[in-house]
Amino acid sequence: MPDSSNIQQNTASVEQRIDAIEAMFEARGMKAREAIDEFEHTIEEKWIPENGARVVAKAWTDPEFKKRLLANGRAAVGELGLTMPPHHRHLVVKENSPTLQNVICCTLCSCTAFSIIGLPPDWYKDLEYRSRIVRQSRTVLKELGLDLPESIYIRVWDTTADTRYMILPVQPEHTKGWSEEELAKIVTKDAMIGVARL
Amino acid sequence: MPDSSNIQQNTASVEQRIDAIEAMFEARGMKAREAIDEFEHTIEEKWIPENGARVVAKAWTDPEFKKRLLANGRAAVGELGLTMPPHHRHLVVKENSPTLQNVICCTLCSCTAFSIIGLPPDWYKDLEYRSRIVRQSRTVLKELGLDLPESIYIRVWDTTADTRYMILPVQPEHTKGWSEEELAKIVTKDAMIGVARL
Amino acid sequence: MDGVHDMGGRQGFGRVRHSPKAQTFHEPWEKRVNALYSLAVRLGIFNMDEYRHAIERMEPRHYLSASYYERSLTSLATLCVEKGIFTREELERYAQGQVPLSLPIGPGRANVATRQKFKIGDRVRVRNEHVSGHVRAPGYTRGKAGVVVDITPAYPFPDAHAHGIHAEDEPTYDVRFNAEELWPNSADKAHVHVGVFESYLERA
Amino acid sequence: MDGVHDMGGRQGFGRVRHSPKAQTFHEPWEKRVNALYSLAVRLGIFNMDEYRHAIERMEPRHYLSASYYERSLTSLATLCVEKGIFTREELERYAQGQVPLSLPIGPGRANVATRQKFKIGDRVRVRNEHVSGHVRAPGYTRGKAGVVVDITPAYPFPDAHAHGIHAEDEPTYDVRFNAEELWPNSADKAHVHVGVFESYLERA
Repeated sequence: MPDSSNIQQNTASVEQRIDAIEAMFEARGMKAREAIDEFEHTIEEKWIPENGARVVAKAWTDPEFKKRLLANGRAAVGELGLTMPPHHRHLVVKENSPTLQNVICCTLCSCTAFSIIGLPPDWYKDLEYRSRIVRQSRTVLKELGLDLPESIYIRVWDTTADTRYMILPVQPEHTKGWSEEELAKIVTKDAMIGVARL
Repeated sequence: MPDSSNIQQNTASVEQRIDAIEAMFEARGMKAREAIDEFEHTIEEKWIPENGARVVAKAWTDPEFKKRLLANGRAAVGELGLTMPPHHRHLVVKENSPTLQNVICCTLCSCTAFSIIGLPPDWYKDLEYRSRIVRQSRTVLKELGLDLPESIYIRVWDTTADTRYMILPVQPEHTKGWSEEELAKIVTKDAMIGVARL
Repeated sequence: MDGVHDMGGRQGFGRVRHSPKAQTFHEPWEKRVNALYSLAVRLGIFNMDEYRHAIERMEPRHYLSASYYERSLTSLATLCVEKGIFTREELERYAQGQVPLSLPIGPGRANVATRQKFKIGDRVRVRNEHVSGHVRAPGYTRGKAGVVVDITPAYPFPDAHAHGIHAEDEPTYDVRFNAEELWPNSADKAHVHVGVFESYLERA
Repeated sequence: MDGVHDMGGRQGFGRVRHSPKAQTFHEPWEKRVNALYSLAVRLGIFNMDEYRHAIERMEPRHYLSASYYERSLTSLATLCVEKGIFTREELERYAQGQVPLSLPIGPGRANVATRQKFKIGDRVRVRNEHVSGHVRAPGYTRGKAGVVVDITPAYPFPDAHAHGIHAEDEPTYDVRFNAEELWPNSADKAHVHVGVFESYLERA
């Protein structure tokens, strides 16, 4: 009996397992199919990084909005019609500067402000990112293509409570004067996680 | 790509892997087959718990030997013709008493005095024993069938250097006066690891 | 608990598989897992702390070998069995095979009675304690000192909330640590900020 | 290194599979693995510290899912490739498939220049340090104080010996810790004794 014997030969596949749960939920009148359809609609239409991009673009062009956003993120994104689930009681927005790079992670699971910046990418939830970003921040950012000069200081935010975080990137010099709509197009999910600069 | 993607579909089986190493060793004149035959002979004939049982029986019946055993285990077992590999520079023997239970483990790998007490059993090398015995000693011993009264204190020896350990169990009252040969028959590997009393 | 899920600072992992076009989901079943555990939370079958702790309770080998969504799935299945929505037997009959579940839950704890309020600028230390149930202080902060730089609104205390114990709300403090103090001589220079519940902290 | 191999005190594992008639080997190939890594050590291809560290360098998911002898096998294969006995390509050709190897080795370190001698009865503390290479102080002893109860003969310093760095012999001290101090409020009462190399210790 090898160590790995806990994984049985006749284990149901992940598809069989979720099929079973879906069927049992349906049998109990818990409207599983409806919830799945609604979820698929929500992630395609509502929980999209374009939300966060709009927030960033507005903060770049409206100094008063930016002040409100940094003071109370949840209330400020509400001005743009964006909402968060009830258990995300607070949205904290951290602003990058020419000498500061903020980056977010969750070492214990993989929490994110998904209704604002979109659901997290696969790598964000991987054990590699969770284990290494807090301890080897500069090294990992470099591996991800963000080779920061020593003059840029790094702050890592390990978001282990239900407060959610997003990063406000530095506006690129050449985009000064662009419209909000044009600016929103250049804002990426990676930049709002803090693993890329624009 | 799931997290477990590092385990490839076309990975060679463990048998294929060791076949390959054996064949390449042979091709280089490294006498792999001979080493395997010799090893199989050694573990069946030489590295057997009967060695340690003889040591224990002698210590129970010869107080002067016991003194030498507790002072310098390696030299004392040498008196019985028992040897240890060169990198096992020292054998430490810890004596149990009516109020003390010693137990050995290796949390970092699974080192043992295998030439004296025999190669370690499967469970000794498992992650369960390695993780839990140092922190939940009394609980784990109970799960292994050794339900110690509170009056017996526990010492766990985490043998993370190349010094090797064995436990000298308490001689059962009813065996007083038995011959060394008879006594040796009741000494188990578990008792010399310290997870059983006799 | 000092489980394998407590990943921060653990060594031995390779490069992050990053691409600018990275996806969230790779297989259709993953979306169904996400949808149905969200549904279960909305229906009040379990809360997010119970959900996270049930992932942590996965057999450690299973935790590490499973994908993110298999972990979610295992938590969902485990909690539905534990809460009596269906039995393990029914689940396995429907699934036509064995379904690995998380290991049994142990005792939790209530909010720490001796907890104190802190203010921005206070120097604090994460208590040197080992909580066997659910806990949201990463292991790498244990016993380490930092500075309170912000205070965020109160949440239910997760150590209680994950175990069905009455959980009072308490603030989380945004505590700033130096990476070099967290991992002397073996970390990149940076500040690491962690949202730490009041019960986990003492004055440094 | 703070790897998954550092098991002492980690929670989440289930019961020990114990039986009085437990075997060492379950499959014939396991004996061949044991025989051939022992042969490689006798031939001077690698030493036991290199062997242990190559196991620790296994990809963490592979480490946890592999059996004991698959870990031995992976170390043997990795070191033979790293030492130039055969190439990975040749190995995989012979094996007719891919062979998972351990991740690359990082830098080691020499004996600590400032190490001190201790005597029986001295109160000592395991230095609060994080060594990224091979190290034989279990993580649970880091920063913890205990008492020297015995001194055992000198061995090559493993942090150097596993990395091909000149390793001076140094004593190991048998240090007695209280389980309740190692894991406050969450350990069974006991003494835990660890053989600690001199370089890992400072006066408490």
